[in-house]
Amino acid sequence: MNQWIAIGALGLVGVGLPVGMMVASALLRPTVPEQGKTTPYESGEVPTGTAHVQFNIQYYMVALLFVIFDVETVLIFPWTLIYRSALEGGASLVETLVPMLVFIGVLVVGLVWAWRNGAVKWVKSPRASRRKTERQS
Amino acid sequence: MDPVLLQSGTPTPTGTANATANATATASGPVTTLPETISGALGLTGTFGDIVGGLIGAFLIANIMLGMTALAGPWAKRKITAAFTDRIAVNRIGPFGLLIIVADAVRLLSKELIIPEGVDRPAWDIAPIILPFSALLGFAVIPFGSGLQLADPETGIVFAFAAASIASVGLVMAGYASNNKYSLLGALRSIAQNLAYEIPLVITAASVIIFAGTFRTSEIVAAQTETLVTIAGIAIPGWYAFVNPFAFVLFIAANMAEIGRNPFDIPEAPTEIVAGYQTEYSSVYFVLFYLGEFIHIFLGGALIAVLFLGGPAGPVLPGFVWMVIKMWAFFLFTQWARSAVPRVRIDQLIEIGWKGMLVLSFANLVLTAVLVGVIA
Amino acid sequence: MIIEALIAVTFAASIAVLLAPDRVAGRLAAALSLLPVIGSLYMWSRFDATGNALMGGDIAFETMVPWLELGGYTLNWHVGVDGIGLPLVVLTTLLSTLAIVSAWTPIDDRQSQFYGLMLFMEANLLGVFTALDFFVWFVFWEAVLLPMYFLIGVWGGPRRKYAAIKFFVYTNIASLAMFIGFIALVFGLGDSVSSLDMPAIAQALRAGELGSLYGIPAATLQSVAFVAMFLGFAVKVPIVPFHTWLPDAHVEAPSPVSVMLAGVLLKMGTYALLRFNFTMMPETATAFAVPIALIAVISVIYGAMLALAQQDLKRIVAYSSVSSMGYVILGLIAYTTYGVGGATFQMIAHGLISGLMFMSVGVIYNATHTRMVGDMSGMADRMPVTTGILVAGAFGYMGLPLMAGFAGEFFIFKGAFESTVTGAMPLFTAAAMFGIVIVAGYLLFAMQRTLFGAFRLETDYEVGPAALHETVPLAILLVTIIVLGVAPDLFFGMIQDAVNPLLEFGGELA
Amino acid sequence: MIPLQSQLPAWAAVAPTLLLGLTALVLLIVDSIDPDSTRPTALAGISALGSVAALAVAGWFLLAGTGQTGTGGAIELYGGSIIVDGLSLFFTVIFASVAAMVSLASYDYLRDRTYQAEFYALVMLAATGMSLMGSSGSLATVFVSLELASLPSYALVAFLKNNRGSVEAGLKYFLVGAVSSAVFAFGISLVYAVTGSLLLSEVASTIGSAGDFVGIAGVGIVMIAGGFAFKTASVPFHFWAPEAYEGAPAPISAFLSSASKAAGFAVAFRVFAVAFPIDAVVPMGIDWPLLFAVLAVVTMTLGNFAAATQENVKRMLAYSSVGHAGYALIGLAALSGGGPNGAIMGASMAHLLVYGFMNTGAFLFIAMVEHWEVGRTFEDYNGLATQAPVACLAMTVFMFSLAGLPPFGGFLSKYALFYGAIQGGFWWLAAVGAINSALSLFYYSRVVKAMWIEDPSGSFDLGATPLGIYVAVLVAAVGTLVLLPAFGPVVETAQSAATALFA
Amino acid sequence: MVPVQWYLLLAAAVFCIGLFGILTRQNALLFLMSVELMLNAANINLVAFSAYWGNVTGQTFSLFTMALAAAEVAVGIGIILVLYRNFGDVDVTLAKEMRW
Repeated sequence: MNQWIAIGALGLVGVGLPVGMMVASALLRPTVPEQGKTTPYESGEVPTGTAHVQFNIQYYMVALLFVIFDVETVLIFPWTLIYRSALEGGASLVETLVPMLVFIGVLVVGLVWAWRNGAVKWVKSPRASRRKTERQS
Repeated sequence: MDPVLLQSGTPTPTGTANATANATATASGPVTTLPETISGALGLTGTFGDIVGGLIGAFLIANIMLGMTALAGPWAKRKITAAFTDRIAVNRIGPFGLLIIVADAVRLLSKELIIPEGVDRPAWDIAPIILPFSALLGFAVIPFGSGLQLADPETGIVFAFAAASIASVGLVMAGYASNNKYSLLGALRSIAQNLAYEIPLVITAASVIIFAGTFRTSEIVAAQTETLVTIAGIAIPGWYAFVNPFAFVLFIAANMAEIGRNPFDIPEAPTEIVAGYQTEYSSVYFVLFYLGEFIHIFLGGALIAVLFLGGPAGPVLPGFVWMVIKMWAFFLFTQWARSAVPRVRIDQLIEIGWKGMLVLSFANLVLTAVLVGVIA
Repeated sequence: MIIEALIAVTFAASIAVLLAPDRVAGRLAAALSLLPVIGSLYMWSRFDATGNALMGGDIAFETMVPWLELGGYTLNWHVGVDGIGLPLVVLTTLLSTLAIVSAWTPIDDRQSQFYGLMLFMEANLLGVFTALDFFVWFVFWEAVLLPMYFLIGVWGGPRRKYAAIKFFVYTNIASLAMFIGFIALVFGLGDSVSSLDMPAIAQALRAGELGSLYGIPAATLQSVAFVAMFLGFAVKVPIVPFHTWLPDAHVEAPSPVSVMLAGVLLKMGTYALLRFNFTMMPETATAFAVPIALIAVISVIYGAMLALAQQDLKRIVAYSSVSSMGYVILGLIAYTTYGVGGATFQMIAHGLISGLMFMSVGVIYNATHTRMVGDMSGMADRMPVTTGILVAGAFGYMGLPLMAGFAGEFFIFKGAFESTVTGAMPLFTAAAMFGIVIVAGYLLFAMQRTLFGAFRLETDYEVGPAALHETVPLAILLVTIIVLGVAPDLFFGMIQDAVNPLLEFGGELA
Repeated sequence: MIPLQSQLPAWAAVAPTLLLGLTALVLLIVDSIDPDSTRPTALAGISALGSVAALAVAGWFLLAGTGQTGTGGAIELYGGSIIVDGLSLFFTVIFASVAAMVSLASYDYLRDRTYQAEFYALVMLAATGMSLMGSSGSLATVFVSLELASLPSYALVAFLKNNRGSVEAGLKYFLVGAVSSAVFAFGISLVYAVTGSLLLSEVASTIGSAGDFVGIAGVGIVMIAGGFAFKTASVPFHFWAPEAYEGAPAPISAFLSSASKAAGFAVAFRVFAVAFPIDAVVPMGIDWPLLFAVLAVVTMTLGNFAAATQENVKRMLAYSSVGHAGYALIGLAALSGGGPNGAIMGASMAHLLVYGFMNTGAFLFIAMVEHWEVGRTFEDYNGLATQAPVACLAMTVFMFSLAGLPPFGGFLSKYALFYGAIQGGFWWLAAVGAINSALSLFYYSRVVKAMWIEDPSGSFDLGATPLGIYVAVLVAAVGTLVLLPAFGPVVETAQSAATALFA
Repeated sequence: MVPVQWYLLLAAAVFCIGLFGILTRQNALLFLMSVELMLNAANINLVAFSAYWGNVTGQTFSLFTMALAAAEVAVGIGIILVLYRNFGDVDVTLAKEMRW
C-alpha cells in the first residue's frame, strides 16, 4: 500500500506548493481598487450580454462520441495486458485476437456511421443541411 | 471474450480487503522506490515510515520539476525562440541572463491580483491549483532512473494518463468561472481538443502495452532494455520507438495536442481568443497556469521517454541524466514546433483528431496485435 | 370427419361471405348455408348411434384427437352426435338457412358483415351441439355469444345498444359461474379423471368418484356445483328470475336474428342442462326436484301472463317462448323416458314453431313497419298467405294436434304425470297444463285483433302481399312442423334411445 | 431430430441473437453508405428479414431440441455466462416475431420521417439485448443485456423529437429506467458481496450459506426484483408505462409493451429460478415468492382499475398491459418448494407468447388509427368499422382475446395460468386474476362497442390503406387465432423449458 | 486492514446520497449525477468484495458498469437536450403534457 501513500503525499505537495505560492504572493502584492479594471475583458469594449453564451452543438456531439469511445478503451486495456502472455500460454489467435477484432469492428461501424452522418463535422455544408430539412418537411 | 467472467469454482474469502487475486499485487513493486530508500535510510518502518518517506520523496520530485520548469519557462523558452528567430534574448542579468528567472518570479508574484466582476468563486480560485496539481501527480509513477521513482503501482502508466487528464477539469473551471466569452471559448476548445486526442493517445499507448504486457512503468522500461539488433558490435536496445515507430509518431502528435502546444495550441490561441481560458488571470494565478503548462510539457516528455525511449536507459551517463535529457529533448521539440509550425483551425483540429488520428491509432493497434499474434 | 367438415365448411363460408361485396352477400350466404343443411341431412340418413353419448353409448361420427396437455389433464378434440345431438344439429342448419333467406328484405346495410356473422354463429352452434369435450364445448359455447352481440348491437332497433350489452353481460356472467362450477367438479374428481372428456366425467360422477376439494365435502361440492351450473344455464334458457334480457334482446334484434335466438340459442341452455346437470348429477337433480319443478311451472304461468299483457307481437312471442321453455324444464326434471324425451323433442318443436312465428311477424313488420297489436287489423285480406301461415303457427304453439308442438307437450305431460321424483309432480303438471289455456287465450286474442276484421293501418304507403322469398321459408317451416307432428318418430325414436340410459340411477327410478 | 450441437459448434447456438445484432449493424452500414437519402422499403425490409431469419433459426433450434433436456441439456458458453436452452429460445421466438411485426408496421408509420435507419437499427439492437437477456446466465450478462435492451428503448420512445408528448414520455421512461437500473446494479453488487460470484449457478450454491450476511442478501434480492419490476412495468416501477406507451410512436409502444415486458420476465424467471432456489432461500427468511404474490395482486388490480377509467384508447391499453404484467407475475408468485413450478412458469411463458401477438396487434391497430389521423379517445373510434371492417375485426379479436374470451388464444393462456396457480395451491391468486379479467372485459368491450355499434360521430376520410401496418395487424390477428388450436405444443414446450430450470 | 463491512457502509451511504438527490432535485442534470452516484456505490461494493473474495469478477463487472453508465448518460443527455428544445428548460417537473 505504501505505493499509494507516496502518491497521496505527492498529491498533498502538488496542492501545497501552489497554495504556498498564493499565500506568498498575497503577502507581497499590493491592491489598488479602481473601477474599470475589474470589468471582464472584451477587446476593450463594454461587455455585452452574459458570458455564458450558447455554443456550437458540435462540442456536445464530440463529447458524446468521446464518452463512448473512451469507455471502450477502458475495455480494451485489460485485453492488451493479457494478450501476449495468453499467446505465450498457448491460446490460439481465435480465442485471443478475433473477439477483440470483432469488438473493434463494431466500434468502427459506429464511428463510420457517426462520420457519415456528420457527427464529427464541424461546419455542416449548406447542401447537406438543406437535404436534411427537405427530408424533415 | 473476457476471461475473468469465466472463472468458476466456488470462491472463498481471503479475509481482508487489501488482498487481490493478482500475485504481483504485493506490497511494493520489483524496484525499490524512493520513499523506501528514504525511510530505510532514516531507519523508519511501518506506515509512519511510509508516510514520512513519501512526503520527503514527493517534495524532492516536486522541487526537481519546479526547478526544471523555472529554467524552462522564463529563460529557455525565450532563448530558444530567440535562436529560431535569430535574436539574442535575455542576457543582462547574471550569466546568460539566468537570473531573469529570479527576477520574473519576484515580479509576477508581487503583481496585483485583479478579480474581474462576476467571476464564479471559489471555482475561479481553485482552477489554477488543479493544473499544476494534475501535472505533478502524473510524475508519481515516472521512473527517473537512479532509484528516483516515487511509486511503482501495477497500474502505473494508466495512472499517469489519468492524472494528466485531470488538467482539463481545471481548464473548464477557469474558463467557465471567469465570466468572459473568450475564456469560455478557450475552455470549450481545450475540452474538445483533449477529448479528440485522448483516445488516440491511450490507444497508441495500448499498442505498446501489448509488447510490454504490463502497466507497471518500471517493467515497461525494463522490457525495453533487451537488445533488438546488434549492428557492428553496438547493441541497439529494443526501445519501442524502434520497434514500433508508427506508434511513436502518432503518440508524439497526440501528446502535443494533449498538452496544447503548437500546432495544437488553440485553447489559448493568442491571435484568436485573447489568451483563452487564462484571459482573466493575473499575478500568481497566471504563474500557476504557466507553471502547470510547462510541467505538463515535461510530463508528456517523460511519458514518451518511458513508453518509447527506454526511460532512463542510456550509455555512460547515469539514468537520471538521460531521463532529463529525453524530457528536455521533447521540450525543445515543442518549442521548435511553436516557432516553426502554423496553428490549425478548430474545425481542422477536430477533423484531424476524429477522422485521422483515431482511425490511424486503431489501425495501429490492430496491426500490432496481428503482428504480435503472428510472430509470437 | 363429417362433423369437422360441417363446422369447417360453415366457418369458411362465413369468411367468404364476410369478404364478399354487400350486393351478393345475402344470396351467397343462402347458397353456402345449404351445404351444412345437406351435410346434416346426410348425417341423419347415416345416423347409427345407440344409447347416450355420455353414458357409454356408441357415438355416431365420433372423432377424438388429443389437443393439448395441461397439468395432468388432456384436452381432446372430441366430437360426435347421439340421439340428442343430431336433431339439434339438423334444426340449427335448417333454421340458419331459412333465417338467412328471411333476412334479405330487412337487412339493408353492411350485409356482408351480417351474413358472415350469421354463418359464424351457425358454425359455433354446430360445435356446441356436437362437442363431447368440455373444453371444446365451452369454447364454442362462448363463441356463439360474440356474433349475437354484434347482430343485436349493430342491426337492432332503437334500444339495441342497451339490449346487446344486457345480453352480453348476462350470458357472460352466467358462463363464468357455470365454468367455475364445472371446473370445481373436475378438481373434486381428482385423479379419477385425466381429461375434460364429458363422457369420462359423467361416468365418473355417476360412479360417485367425487372427493372433497379444499376441505369442502363431496356432497356440498356437488350440490354447490349443480346450483352454479343450473343458474348459469338457466340464464340462457331462460327461466323466470333470469329472463329479463330475453324480451329486450328479441324486441331489438332484427327478425332473422330473433329467429336464431329463439329457435336455437335458447335450446343451448336446455341442451346444456340436459347434458350436464341432469345427465351427470341425477341424484342432486332429483334432490332439487321440487324447486326446479316449481321454477318450471312459474316460468310457464308467469311467462304466459306477461305475454298476455303485451302489445308488441314480438314481445308476445318472446314471452311465450319463456313459458314453453318452462315445459321443457318440467319435462327434464320428470326423469321419465317420456318426460326427458318429450323435453328434447319439444326443443326441436319449439325451435321450429317460434322460428316460424318470429319469421312471420318479421314479414308482417317488413310490410307494415309496426308490430303493435293495436296499430293494425285485418291483415288477412292484404297478406293472405302470411296470415294463414301465422295462424297455423299459432295453433302449433297452442299444441294443436298433428303439429310438432302437440307431440312435444303431450310427451312432456305424459312423462311428468308418471314421474315419481316428487309426490307433487302431478300437481305441478296440472298447473303447467293450465298454461296452455293462457297461451291459447293470448294468441287467439292477438290473432283476432291483428289479422281479422276490417283492414286498418295508418300508413302512407301501400301494404301488399309478401314477396316470394319471404313466404317460402315460412312454408318450409310449416311443412316441417306438420311432418314432425304427424310422424314424431322421425326424431323421437332416437331421442328416447339416447335418453333412456340417463334414467337408470340410484336404482329406484325407471 | 438430431441434436444441433452434434453438427455445429456450440457458439452457433446464439445464432438468433447474433442475427439480430448483425441486422442492426447492416442497417447502420446501409445508412452510412448514403446518409442523405432514405429508402424506407429497403430499411424496413432488411430489419423485417433479419428478425424473421432470427425467428426461423430460433424456431428451428427449439424444434430440434437444442439446449433442451432431450439433447444433453443447456448449452453453456463463456463459462456459463450465456446459456442457450428452451427458455431462451422460446423467448427469442417472442422477441423476433414482435420485432418482425413492428418493423413491418413502422414502414408506413415512419413514412417521410427522417432518421429511419436509426429507428430500425435501434429496434434491432433492443431486440438483440432482449434475446441476450433471455439467455444470460450470469448477473453480469443480465445487467449488460438489460441495459442493451433499455438504452435503445429510451431513444425510441423519444423518437418524435418535435412532439412534446413523445419527448416527455422518453424523459419519464429514461428517469425511471435509470433509477431502477442503478437499484438493480446495487442489488447485484450486494448479492455478489454475499456470494462472491455472479454466475447464477454459483450464486445458488453459495447463497444458502450466507451466514450473517442474510440481511444483505435479502436487500440485494429485493433490489434485483425492483429492477425486474421496472422492465416488466409492474408495481412499484410501473409509473413510466402509461406515459411511455401513450407518448411513444405506436409501433414502439407495441414493441415495449410486448417484447420488452417479455424480456423482463425471461430474465426474471431464470434469475429467480436458478440463482435464488426457493428451498435454499426461503428458509433463510427471504420469501421472494410472497413478494411477487403481493406485487402480482397489486399490479393486476391497479392496472385494471386504472384502465377502466381511461378515455384515451392508447392509454387504456397501456394500463391494461400493466395489468397483464400482473397476470404474468403469477408465474413467479405461485412458485413453492416442491410445487409444480415448471408447469406454472411455463404457463406464464405461454401467456407471454400469446400476449406478444395480441397486444402487439392492438398497439399496431392504434398505429394505423394514428396514421389515419383519427382521434385517440373512445368517442373518436365511433363507427370506425363502417370504414375499415377488416382492421376493426382484427382489433375485435385482440380485444376479446386480451379479455380472455374463449374463441381466442388469450382464453387458453389465461386459463392455463390460473389453472397452474390453483395447482400450486395459490387458488386465491387465481381467483383475483379471474375476477380481474372479468372486470377487464368492461373496458375492452368499450372499444369494440365504439367501433361496431356506435354511430360515426363525424365522417372519416381515411387515406390510402397503410399496407405494412395492415399486414402486420393481420399477421397478429391470425397468430392470436391460431394460438388457440396450436396452444398445445406451445405450452408443452414452455413447460418443459421451465421445468428444465428447476431440475 | 480495513474490515470489509466498512465498504458496505460507505457504499450504502453513497447510494443513499444519490437517492436523496433523485428525490429532491428537479434539474435533470443533477438527477443524472445522482444516478451516477448510485451506480458508483454499486462499483464500490463490487471492487471491495472482489478483493474480499479474492477473484476479479467484481472488478471486471465494475468496468462494465462504468461503460453502461457512460452510455446511459449519453442517451440521457440526448433526451434532456430535446427536452430543453421542447420545453425550454431542463426541469423534469415541467413536462406535464400527460398526467402521471
